[in-house]
Amino acid sequence: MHKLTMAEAIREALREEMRRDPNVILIGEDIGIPGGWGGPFTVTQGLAEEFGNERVIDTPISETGIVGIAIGAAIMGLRPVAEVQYCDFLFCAMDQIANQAAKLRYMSGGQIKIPLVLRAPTGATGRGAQHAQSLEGLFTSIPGLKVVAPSTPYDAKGLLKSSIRDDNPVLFFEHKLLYGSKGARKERGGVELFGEVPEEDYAIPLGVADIKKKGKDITVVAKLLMLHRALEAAEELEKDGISVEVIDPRTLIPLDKETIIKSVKKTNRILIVDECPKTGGWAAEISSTVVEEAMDYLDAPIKRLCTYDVPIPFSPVLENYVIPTKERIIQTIREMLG
Amino acid sequence: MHKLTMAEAIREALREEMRRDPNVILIGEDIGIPGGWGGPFTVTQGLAEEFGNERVIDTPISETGIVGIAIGAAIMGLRPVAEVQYCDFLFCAMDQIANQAAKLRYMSGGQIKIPLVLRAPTGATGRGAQHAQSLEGLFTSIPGLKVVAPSTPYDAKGLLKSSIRDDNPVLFFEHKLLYGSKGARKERGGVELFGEVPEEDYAIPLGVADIKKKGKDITVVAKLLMLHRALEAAEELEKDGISVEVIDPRTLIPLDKETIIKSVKKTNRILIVDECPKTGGWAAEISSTVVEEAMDYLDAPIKRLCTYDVPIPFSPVLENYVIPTKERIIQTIREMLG
Amino acid sequence: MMGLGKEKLLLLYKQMLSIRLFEDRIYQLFLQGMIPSTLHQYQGEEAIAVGVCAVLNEDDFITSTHRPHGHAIAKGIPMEKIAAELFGKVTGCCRAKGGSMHIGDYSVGMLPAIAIVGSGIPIANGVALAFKLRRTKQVVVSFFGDGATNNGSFHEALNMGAIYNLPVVYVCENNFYGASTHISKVMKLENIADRASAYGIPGVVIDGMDVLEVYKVATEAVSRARDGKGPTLIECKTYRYSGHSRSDPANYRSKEELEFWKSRDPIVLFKKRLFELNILDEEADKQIKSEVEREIEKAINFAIESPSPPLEIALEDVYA
Amino acid sequence: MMGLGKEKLLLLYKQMLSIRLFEDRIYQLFLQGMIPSTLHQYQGEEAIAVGVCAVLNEDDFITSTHRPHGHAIAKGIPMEKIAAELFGKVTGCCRAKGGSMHIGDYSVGMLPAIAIVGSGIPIANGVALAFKLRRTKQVVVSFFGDGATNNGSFHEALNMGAIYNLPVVYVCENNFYGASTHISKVMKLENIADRASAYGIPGVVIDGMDVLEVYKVATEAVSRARDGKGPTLIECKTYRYSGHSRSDPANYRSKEELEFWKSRDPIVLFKKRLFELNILDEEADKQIKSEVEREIEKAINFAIESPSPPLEIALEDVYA
Ligand SMILES: Cc1ncc(C[n+]2csc(CCOP(=O)(O)OP(=O)(O)O)c2C)c(N)n1
Ligand SMILES: Cc1ncc(C[n+]2csc(CCOP(=O)(O)OP(=O)(O)O)c2C)c(N)n1
Ligand SMILES: [Mg+2]
Ligand SMILES: [Mg+2]
Repeated sequence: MHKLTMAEAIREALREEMRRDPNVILIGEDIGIPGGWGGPFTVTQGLAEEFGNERVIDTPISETGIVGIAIGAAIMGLRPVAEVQYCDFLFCAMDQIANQAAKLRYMSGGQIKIPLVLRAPTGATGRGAQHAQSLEGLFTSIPGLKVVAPSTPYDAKGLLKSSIRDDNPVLFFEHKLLYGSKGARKERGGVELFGEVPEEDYAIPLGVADIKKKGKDITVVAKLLMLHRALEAAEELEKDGISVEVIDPRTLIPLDKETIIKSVKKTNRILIVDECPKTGGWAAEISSTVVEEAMDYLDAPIKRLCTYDVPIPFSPVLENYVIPTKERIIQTIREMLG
Repeated sequence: MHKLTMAEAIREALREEMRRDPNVILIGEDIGIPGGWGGPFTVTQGLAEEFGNERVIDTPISETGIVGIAIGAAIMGLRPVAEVQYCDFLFCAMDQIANQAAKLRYMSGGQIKIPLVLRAPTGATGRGAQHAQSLEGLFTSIPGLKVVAPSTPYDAKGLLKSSIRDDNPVLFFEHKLLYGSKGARKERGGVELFGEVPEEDYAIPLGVADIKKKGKDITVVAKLLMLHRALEAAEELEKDGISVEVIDPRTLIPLDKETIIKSVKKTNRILIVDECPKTGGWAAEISSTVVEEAMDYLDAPIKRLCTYDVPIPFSPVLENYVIPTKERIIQTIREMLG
Repeated sequence: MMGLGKEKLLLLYKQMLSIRLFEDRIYQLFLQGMIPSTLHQYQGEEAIAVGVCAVLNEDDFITSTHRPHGHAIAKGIPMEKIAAELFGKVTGCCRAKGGSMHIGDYSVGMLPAIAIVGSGIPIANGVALAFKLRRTKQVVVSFFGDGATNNGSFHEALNMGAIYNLPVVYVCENNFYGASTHISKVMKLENIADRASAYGIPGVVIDGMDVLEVYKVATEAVSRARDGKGPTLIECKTYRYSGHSRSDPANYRSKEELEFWKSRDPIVLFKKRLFELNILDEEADKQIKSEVEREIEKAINFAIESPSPPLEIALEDVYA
Repeated sequence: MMGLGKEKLLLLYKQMLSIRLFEDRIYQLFLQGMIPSTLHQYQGEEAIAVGVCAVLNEDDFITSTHRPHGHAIAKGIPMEKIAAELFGKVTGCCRAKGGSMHIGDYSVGMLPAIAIVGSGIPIANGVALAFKLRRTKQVVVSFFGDGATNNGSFHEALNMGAIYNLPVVYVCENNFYGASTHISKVMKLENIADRASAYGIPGVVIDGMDVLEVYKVATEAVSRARDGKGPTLIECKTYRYSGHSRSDPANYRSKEELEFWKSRDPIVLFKKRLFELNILDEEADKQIKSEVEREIEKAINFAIESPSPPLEIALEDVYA
């Protein structure tokens, strides 16, 4: 065990998988430049030095070209880990992601596989509307993609390993405020997150949620940054004798419905906290699933506490206002129990 | 009043708006070519002849360029109606749609407006996975866009007029099997849909649902092709004394929640039928909204009857299998009632 | 002939004829309502697919477009599997889940064809990247139309192919139309090959109706790629005889234009050449033709007699 | 000087100085933690924004990028409104909802800057299309970096600008780097302007450190556009002195390279020229400088003293 930040844990997963399997390569902008940053959040630092620029491939600002080349390489049996600098730029490659990566295997009648990971920093961090979206929810609506969203260094490393070993296109979302990037690339407002991470090889299977805190009065489902806010809220409520169960789905596709349903059957209440916008967002899927499978267990309407339906504003006070805060989580839980 | 197909009704709306307002222009592939088709489904036939190629602008196969030029023109006060040939190609312009059109006004602090309509044929029609998606649901999750999905010629004309007159980016989804295109461009398996359409000017406000059939035992919410299947199912169930209320939301953003909630409070049951895939799809938003606002009125869990979570297969029998049919609607309603 | 023996020359001829007659027959069946969906046909462009694929090894790859039947036959997908796919039968090369626009067969080096214009080109780069990193000396050819070259995918892909020096050949089938739109409306250049200079790679314009010219230039480009010298853009001037898709009457172009190109028909021209070289005569030609026809009928019968897919396979192959 | 009177020359000088000193000052404040978010600064590239915008009328438009402060000052957004936006204050040009990367002010002809690399170029076409259809004789200039020219948006937009003959000028600020990546890694060309030939429009390479050369070439291109003769691609060779963004130490480039470019500093060079022409002397220079500094301090004080936005405006302006 050692203590790592999220960025370090992800880097360690990449390094170990690249050592283990020569088919693993990295593709992206500014990831392997000598004297550069190792991608916008330092994740790939040092990897070009170890593996060379044949396996750590710097690209032009060509997201369509990046995802396309990764798809082709994956079809031929490489295991590319491609990246965009901000998940907002996934939209620049949307055709390749949604029309190609997600569908080619199916269209081929199962002839080909696309073992591709696409890493994408998500979440709002004071940069304004075009570098701030939480898009992991949106991609769950495209059959053929897997979607992963880890909230701790331990989960990130274990899930990234599984994603790389998976034979399907996996979108791997990393929250910018959870990286713990250091030095010049440190994020203002970032969560100080050091986590125990095993040094021996381990992998966390996709599709298994983690109950980050046990509780009995209400179930809260949250991911990424919101998970941490939910945990803080839970801690505070504990003092008032309110016992909150906090579930981290960790992978959105496939989704571990059972763990959520089971929890709801126990607590009879569920709140979904999410940084994706509310309308048409990820919380709606969780809510509908619970209604379909456990409506009779509910003692209160399911609530979704999500980012307001607006582009993310620039000003820190406004940004802070539109995204769920610990305070709003506490307040909502109190209302639901009240 | 005269009887029009959907394609004709849309064309009539375009023609009348272009006559009324010189700022309205059309931009798209193959829309104004002499001897051509008037777009893939004949909608723009004859408009280049009347308005000239300054206002009916044929483009290269450059979806990003198309949406981009439309955005710029809209900011300067034109009212472009841009189009893609199949809604799947919206993904080729996703950055322009989701990162630019949806956000520029907000980012500008309200300085600019983007009165842009983007027409997009949706739905599966036997062409295989890349010409078959139902994407109207996905776009509801991007704040800043309006999303319209008409199911009848009357609604299409009235809603397109409102969309053109609206000062925001509107995605206007038209179902290929509802066009009633004729001659060489006729769609196999299309619904024969002639509807009464007023010749005098009228507009249907965005955000007002239409109860297409009154009923009391269960509420069914459906749009586009699924609306017609739901109506057929309702008719058949009527014979067995089951009274189904069928609601056509017509616009997805803004959504007329009140009409849906009111209906659920009356029928105490709701089924959402949708051609979008189930997971993360549009039905989830309707379901969650109903739970939030009317859970106590529900006598049965809300059900979502949607396309299976797969890319659309080519073979007609497979395609037919993955999309909700009249029979499956009937069966689901029976299950829910009994 | 460029080191091509008699047998190879006759093979080129037979392949072109196979494509032509297959497409003609499929169209008949389509009009009779026996084939679902839509069709984008390749008549008139046969020399390109055949001339290029003749240069490739079986383990070389191609990517294709919404108009893939010709590429598929030339790369060696059995006609049975193509026909069955068009008919939506489970014996099709993609188990009836791809369809006309997504024909492909990994085992002979053809990825499922990609029907989003331009989107196959970046993917071809990836195939080439795998070859390059593994030093396998394989190459990939990416086919696309004139229309695709106005798309951002083309630009990003050619630039990346150039900077990584990938073993890929970009083959543009310039048939002067993207759907109903003439190239002169959407591009100010006369030669698409000139765009190669924007990426620092060679660009060549050739007569796409002359299979031997295609073969010759493809040979050079494929050798360059195989030798690690990077990509080439080949522009083949050609023409599609059919409408763009299904029953498109193609009223946006003139009879004269069509007739002009038909007067340069790649199969007729090559046949004449083979006659002049005494490689082919009327007798042998008839024989080839009837052999091709037999093969086509066999393929179509196979397709017709094949079963429809069982419904449950619709839910398979989403994930590996 | 190219028909430029003394006053205009001094204005160019003052604008360049304003950008330089504004950027320097903002950076100080940023390091002090007084400015949120990130910054992409324009020091070294001033001659481009100033030389180009000097040719434009107030009702001409520009589109900009993640690096917009220079363009904003040159196009005439009051420094108060820029500074307040950077500080996240409600008095900012975008009511604190845009931020550093989205500076814009419709009233002086600058659209909100677009921070997705390349994405502003197609939008500039649309502005130009509106001008063209309305026959207003306005023009639009689209600024973008070298990195943007490898993006599909650039390709689609330049082609469309060319075929529609739009009143637009494409100005590429080639500072040799996209973020940390040197242009030679991502493009095989020496001159980006050569890409113009792929669209059939003129392309020109110029010294982006020479404001008069920029002014001259921009004048020609803007006139062409205004006269309905279509777009031009202007490539300005330049250099950014700062790191790519916020506290990037720019270790991916050499001191020598930076020093070389600083030895060609656009402001120093132009000042020398003005001295030679007897348009400026030390005295006048000092005066201009202190005037600029006063304006900057005023702007910054305005920003600091302005109120934070009321929370409820976060929910406004999503829809019109
Ligand atoms: C991105 C995209 N836009 C539009 C279409 C619709 N479409 C299909 S084929 C075609 C024309 C393609 O022209 P070209 O690339 O020249 O190929 P050709 O059909 O001539 O072989 C169009 C517009 C598409 N499939 N993909
Ligand atoms: C589509 C997209 N990809 C990546 C980025 C991240 N990014 C921001 S600026 C930049 C470099 C841009 O280089 P260039 O166009 O040369 O402009 P410069 O910064 O040199 O002025 C990158 C990669 C982005 N904003 N948009
Ligand atoms: Mg063509
Ligand atoms: Mg640059």
